[in-house]
Amino acid sequence: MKIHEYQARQLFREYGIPVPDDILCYTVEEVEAAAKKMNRMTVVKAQVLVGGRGKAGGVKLARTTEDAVSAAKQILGMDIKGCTVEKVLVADAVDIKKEYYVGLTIDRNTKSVLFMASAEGGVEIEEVAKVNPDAIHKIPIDPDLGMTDFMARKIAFKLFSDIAQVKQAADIFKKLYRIFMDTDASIVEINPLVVTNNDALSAIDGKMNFDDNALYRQAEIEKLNEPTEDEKKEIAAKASGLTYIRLDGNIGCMVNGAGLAMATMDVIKHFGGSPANFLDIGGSSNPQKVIDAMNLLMSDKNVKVIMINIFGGITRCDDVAKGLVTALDQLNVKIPIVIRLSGTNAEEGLKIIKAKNLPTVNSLSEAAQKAISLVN
Amino acid sequence: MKIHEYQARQLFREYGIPVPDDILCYTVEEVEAAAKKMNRMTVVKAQVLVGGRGKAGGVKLARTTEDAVSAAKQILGMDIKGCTVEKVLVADAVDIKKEYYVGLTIDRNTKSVLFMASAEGGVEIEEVAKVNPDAIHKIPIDPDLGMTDFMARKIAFKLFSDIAQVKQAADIFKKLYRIFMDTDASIVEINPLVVTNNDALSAIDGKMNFDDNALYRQAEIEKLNEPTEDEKKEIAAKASGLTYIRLDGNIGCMVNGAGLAMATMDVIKHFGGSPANFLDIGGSSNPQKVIDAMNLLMSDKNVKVIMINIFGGITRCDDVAKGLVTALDQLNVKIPIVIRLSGTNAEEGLKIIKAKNLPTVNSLSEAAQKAISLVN
Amino acid sequence: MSILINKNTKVLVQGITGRDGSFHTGKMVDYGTNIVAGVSPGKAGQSVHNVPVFNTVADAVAATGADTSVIFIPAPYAADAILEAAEGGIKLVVCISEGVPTLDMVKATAYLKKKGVQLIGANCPGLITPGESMIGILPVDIFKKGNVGLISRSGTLTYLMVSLLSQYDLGQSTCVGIGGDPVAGLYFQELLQLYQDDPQTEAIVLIGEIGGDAEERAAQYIKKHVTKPVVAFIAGQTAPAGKRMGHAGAIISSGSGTAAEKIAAFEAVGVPVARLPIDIPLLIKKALNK
Amino acid sequence: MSILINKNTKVLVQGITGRDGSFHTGKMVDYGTNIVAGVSPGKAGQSVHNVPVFNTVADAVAATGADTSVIFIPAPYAADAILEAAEGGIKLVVCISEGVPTLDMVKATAYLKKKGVQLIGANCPGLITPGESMIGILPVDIFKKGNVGLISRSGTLTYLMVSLLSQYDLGQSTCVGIGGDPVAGLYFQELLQLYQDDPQTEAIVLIGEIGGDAEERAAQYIKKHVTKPVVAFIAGQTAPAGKRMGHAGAIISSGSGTAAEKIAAFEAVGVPVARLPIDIPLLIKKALNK
Repeated sequence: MKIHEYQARQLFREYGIPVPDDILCYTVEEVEAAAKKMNRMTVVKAQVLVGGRGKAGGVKLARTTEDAVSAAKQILGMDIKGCTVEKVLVADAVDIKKEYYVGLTIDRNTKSVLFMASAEGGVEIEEVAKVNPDAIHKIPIDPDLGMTDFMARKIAFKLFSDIAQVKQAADIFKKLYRIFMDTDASIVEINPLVVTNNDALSAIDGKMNFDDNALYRQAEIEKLNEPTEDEKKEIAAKASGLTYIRLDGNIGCMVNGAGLAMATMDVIKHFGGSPANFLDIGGSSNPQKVIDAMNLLMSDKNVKVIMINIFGGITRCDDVAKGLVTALDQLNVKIPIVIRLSGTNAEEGLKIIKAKNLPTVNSLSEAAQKAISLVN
Repeated sequence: MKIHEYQARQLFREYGIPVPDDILCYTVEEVEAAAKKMNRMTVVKAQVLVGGRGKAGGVKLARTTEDAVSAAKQILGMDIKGCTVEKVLVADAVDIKKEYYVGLTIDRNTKSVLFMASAEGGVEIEEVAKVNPDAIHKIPIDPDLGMTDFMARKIAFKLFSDIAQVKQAADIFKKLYRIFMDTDASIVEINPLVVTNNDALSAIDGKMNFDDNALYRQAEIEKLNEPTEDEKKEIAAKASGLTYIRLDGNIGCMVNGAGLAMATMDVIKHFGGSPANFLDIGGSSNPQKVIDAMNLLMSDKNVKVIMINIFGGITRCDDVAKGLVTALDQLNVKIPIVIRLSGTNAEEGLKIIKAKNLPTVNSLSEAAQKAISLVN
Repeated sequence: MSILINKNTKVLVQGITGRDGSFHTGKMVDYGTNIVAGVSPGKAGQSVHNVPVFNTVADAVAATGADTSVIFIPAPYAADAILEAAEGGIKLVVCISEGVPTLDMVKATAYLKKKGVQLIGANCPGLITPGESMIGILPVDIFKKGNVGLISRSGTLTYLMVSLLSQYDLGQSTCVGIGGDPVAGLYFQELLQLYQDDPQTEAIVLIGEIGGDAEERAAQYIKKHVTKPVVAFIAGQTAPAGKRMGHAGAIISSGSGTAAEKIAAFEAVGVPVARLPIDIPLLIKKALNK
Repeated sequence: MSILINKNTKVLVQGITGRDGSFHTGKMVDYGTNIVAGVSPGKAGQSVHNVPVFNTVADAVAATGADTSVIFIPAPYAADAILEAAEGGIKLVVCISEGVPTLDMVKATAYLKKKGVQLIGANCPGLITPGESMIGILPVDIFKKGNVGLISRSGTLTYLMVSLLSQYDLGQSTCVGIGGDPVAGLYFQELLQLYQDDPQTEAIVLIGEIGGDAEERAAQYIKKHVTKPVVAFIAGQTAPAGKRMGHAGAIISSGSGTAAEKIAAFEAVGVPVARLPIDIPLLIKKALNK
C-alpha cells in the first residue's frame, strides 16, 4: 500500500521530523486561500501515487498568490502516468543550501532493514544507483539493536561534517527508523532532505509504502489508503481470495499460483500475444472463486479471449473443472475460452470440461497460441 | 527504589493485569468509608516497604465494615521491622481456589531478565527456593526476542493445564514483562497470582523494585518514591555524591570505594566493634564532599568515634588530607577520629594530617582496633 | 542421498489440529513421511492421523526427538511458531503459512541465525525427497526419484516443471520450494551448495522470478562454486514495474530485479535459461547428454 | 605472558575529550600503554595527549587498527558506546563508566556475545599487565610485575590488596577489576580460565563480595578446572540484607549471596579465604612455599 506525500509529511511531523508547513487543497480557490494564508514563497505539488510528477510538470514554484493560482490551474486535473491529479499540496518553499537522500527499505540479502543515505539528493535515487552506486551508503540495521544512537551518528557523519547537523540528522534517522518499524513500512524515503539557508535540516518530500501482509495490525495506516480505480478492483479481488493486477493486453488469464500466473503471461508474450491481467486464484477450487474471477475478467472491456491455466496440485483438477462448469452455467460468457488443465486428476477434469463442449488444450504453449489466434 | 503494594497494583492495572478493586486509606475513618463503599469481604493490608508484614499481623481479613475498622485500628500506626504503618489498603477479598507465584528479576549468570514461576504461591518464595527449589521454574528471557507469545504460553503450561487459564496467564506474563522493561524494574512479583472461584486469574499482591541507575529516564516511576526517614538521608547523601547506608553500630566510617567500605566494616566487626554506617565518598577529594560526609556521620547520635579509611589511587592522599583538614577546620567535631591513609602520596598526606595533630594509624587492622578502643 | 530431508527425518507439525494442518498431515503420513508429533496448545493427549499432539514444541521434541518442523499456522502467529520451533530444539523449520509480515520474518531469521537453525519459507510449498519424505503441501504424484535437484521461488510453476521433468524421465533427488517472500530462509546460494555437495544430484534446476537480486547472486555463486550443470527459468518476464505479482517479493523496484537482468546474469556465467517451461527438461537432457 | 592485554595491545579511548577521558588518557600514555586513537563525535582531527581523535569507532579502527577500547562516557550513553565499539571491530571493551542502567547492559552483553567481543565492566577500574599496559583508572604505582593473577569485583579494595601483595614482593601478571554491577562482562569463571592457561601466572587472588552467586560458581569451577593455587577474600561479611552497598550488584536477596555462603563455598573446595586483607599476601606466600 502506498500513501501520498502529504500523508507521509504528516506522519513525519507526528514523529518530530522537521517538515515545512503545508496545506492540502482540492480546488483552485483553496490554493488561493492557502497561498494567501502562508504569505511567502510556496511550492504547489500534485498529490499522486506515481513517481515522476516533477518531470510531468506536477510541481511548480510560486512566488506570489497569483503564481500559486496559476500553478494550481495547470496542475489540478492534469494526467500523470494515468492518474488524474485531484489534489495539490501548497507547501512552504524553504531556501535550500544542499539536498540529500535518505531511505529505508527491506534488504533481502541481509534479511534486515536497510538504511540508505546519499549526498546526491533531490534526483531520482534509481538514477544515482545506476550512474554512481558508490554515492549511496547502504547500512543494514541489526534487528536486535534497532537504530542505535551510534549508528545514526555514524550514518550522519557520512553525509555531514558539522556536528550540529550530524546531531540533527542522527535524530531524524532514528525517528525515521521508528516510523518504519512502527508502521510495518516497506519503503520510507525523504528525498530530498535539505539543509536550509539557516543550516537547519528539513524533509521537503516524503514517500512511504507499507507491507500489505501487516495491514491487519496497522489500522491507522490502512485508513490512509486512497486507492486508484484499478487498485480498488485489486482490493475487491483480494477480498474474494484473488490476486488481480490489470494490464494493457487483451487475453484474460486465470491461473492458480503466482509463479505459474507470471509464467503464463510470459508464454503468451513469447508467442506474440498480450495478457490483459495477472490473476492468481490461489489454491482453492471453490466455485464461487471461479465465478468471481470470471466476472473480474469480463469487467475488463479489453479482454477478447479468456485463457484458463490450472495445475492441479493439492487442488485436484476435477474439483476445479466442476467449479468452472458451475461458474460458466451461471454466467453469460460471450467471448471464447481456452482451458488447460494438468497435474493431479487432470484426466478426470478434462472429461468434465469436454462434456460441456468447452475447448481444452494439452500444453501451456498450445494454450497461448490458441488464445492468440482467437483474439484476431 | 521500592514502591508500595498499592502502587504496584495500580501499575498492573494500567497494563491490563487483573487486580481486585482497592481503596488506599490513611485513617480509620477512611477505612470505614472504604469498607462501606466496597460492601463485601475485604482485606486490610498495611502498606510498608518491608517484607513479612503478614507474619507481623499487618494483613487482616474483614467480613464486615466493623471488622475492617477494628483491623485498621490495629494496623495503622503499628511498627513493622522499624517502619510505622501510615496507610492501609482496603482490598476486595476474592475467593481463592489456588495460589501461584510469578516474578521477574535480573539473572547475573545468563545476563538476562529471568522469569520465575511456581505453583507454590502465597508463601515466601525464598522459603520455596530453599525447601523445594525444583518447584520454581526459572526461564531466562532472550533480550533480542522479549517475552514472545510462545514463551509466555510455555511458562503458563508449567502452572496450568486448562487452556483458558493458560491463555489468561500467558497474557499476564507478557504484560508483566512489558512492565519490567518499560519501567527499568529490577524485581517485579505477583505473589500470589490466584485462580478465583470462578476460574479467573487475579493478582492479589504485587511487589516492584527499580534500577536506581535508570531512574533518570523514569520520571513517572521516580514520582512514586516514598522514602523512609533513613532512605531520605541516603538520597540526600547520594545528591552530594556519597553512598550512605545507616546501620546499628557506633563507629562512623568514611571510606573511598564500595568494596573497601565493606571490607572496613568487616574488619571492625572482626575485632569486635560495630559499624554505624556504610559510607562511600567515591573518588573525589573535594573538601565539600568530606564536609558533607562528616556532617552525615555526626547527625547519627549513635556514632561515638569516626574512622576514616582512604586508599589513594588516582585520588592522591595529599589531596584527600587537605580536604579533610579544611573540613575539620569548618566543623566542630567533638568525638574522636581515627585516620588511615595509604596508597598514592600517603606519606605527604600523613604529614598534613599530623601537622594538625590528628591521630593516624598505619594499617586497617590497627585503625579498627583503635576505633573500638575509643568507643569504650 | 538427498539434501535436507530423508526417510529418517523426524517431523513435527505445528498447527496440526487446524484445517490445513490436519489435512496435509494426512497427505504427508500417506506419503510415508516420518511424522512423529504435532503441536496445538491445549490439545495435548489428542492425536491426528495417529500422530500424538503436544501443547508446546519443547514437549514434543522432548517426547519424540523431532528434528524438523512444518508450520501450518495463520500468518499473524507464524513467526512466533518459527521462534518456538527454534527455541524448542528443532533444526530445520519449514513454514508454509502465507502472508507473514516482513518485519516478523526479519526478527525470526535473525534469531534462527543465532541459534544455527535452518528455515525454508515462509509462503512456500515445502520440500520433498521423492520416495522418502515430503514436508509441506506438494502434490506427491508428480515427483519421481532421480538425480535432478530443483530450487524454486514458486509453487504451481514448480509443479509444472516437475511434471515436465518426470514426463521426460528425469527424476529428482530433492525439490525445494523456497517461497516468494522478500525475507525468507534458505535461498538459492545455500541450496546450490547443498546440491553441489550431494552425490545423488547430477544436475540442478533453478526457478527464479522477478524482484530482488537473488538470481544475480546465484549466478555469481554458480560461477565460483558449482561444477554441476544448472539450468534456469525466470518467471515474470512481462510483469510491469512496481506491481506486486502475488508474491510479496515479486515487485520490481529501483530499476533492478527484472527478468531480463536475471536472464542476462545467468547466461553470462553459462547457465542456459529456458524461455518456455517445456525447454527445461530438454536443457537438462542436453546437459546430462541423455 | 599475561592475560587479555600486553604491550602490543592497541587501545582506543571512547570519550577521550571529556574530563575523565582526557585525564586518564594522560595517565595511560604516561604508563606506556599503547594508546593509538580516541573517539569524540565532531572532534575528528583534534588530538589529546598526542593521540589522534576520530568521529566514530569505525573511523578510528580503520585508521589505527585499534583492537581494544576503554570507555569514559556518561552512564546514559555508555551502553551505546559499548555497542559502537563491538560493531566497529573492537575485540576487547573496557567500560569504566559507573551507573549504567542494567537493562542497557542486558542488551549490550547479548550483542557482544553474538559478535564474539569481550567486555570488562561496566563500573570497573580496568585492568593492568604491570610494566606493559594499563587500561582504565588504576593507580599504576602500586603494581609490580610478577606471577600473581588478580580478579576483583571492587576498586579501592583491590588497590589495598595489590599494595599489600607488592609490599610482600608478590608481583602481578595481570590484575583485572571486573566491576560491581549485576550484569557485567567477563567474570570470575572466564578469567580463572585465562589465568589457568597463562604460563606467567603461578597463583590467583580472587576478591569477591556479597550479592549473586558468582563466587559460588567460581568455587565450583576452581574445583573442576583450576590446578593453580587460588586464595580469596569476600567483602561485605557484615552487610545487612536487602541493602545496596554502593555496588548495584552487592545486594543480598532471596536468601543467597551472603558472605558466609561464599566463604563456605570456597573453603569447601580448598580455597583459603582471608578474614583480613593482610592475610592475602600471607596465604599466597604459603601457597607458593615462599
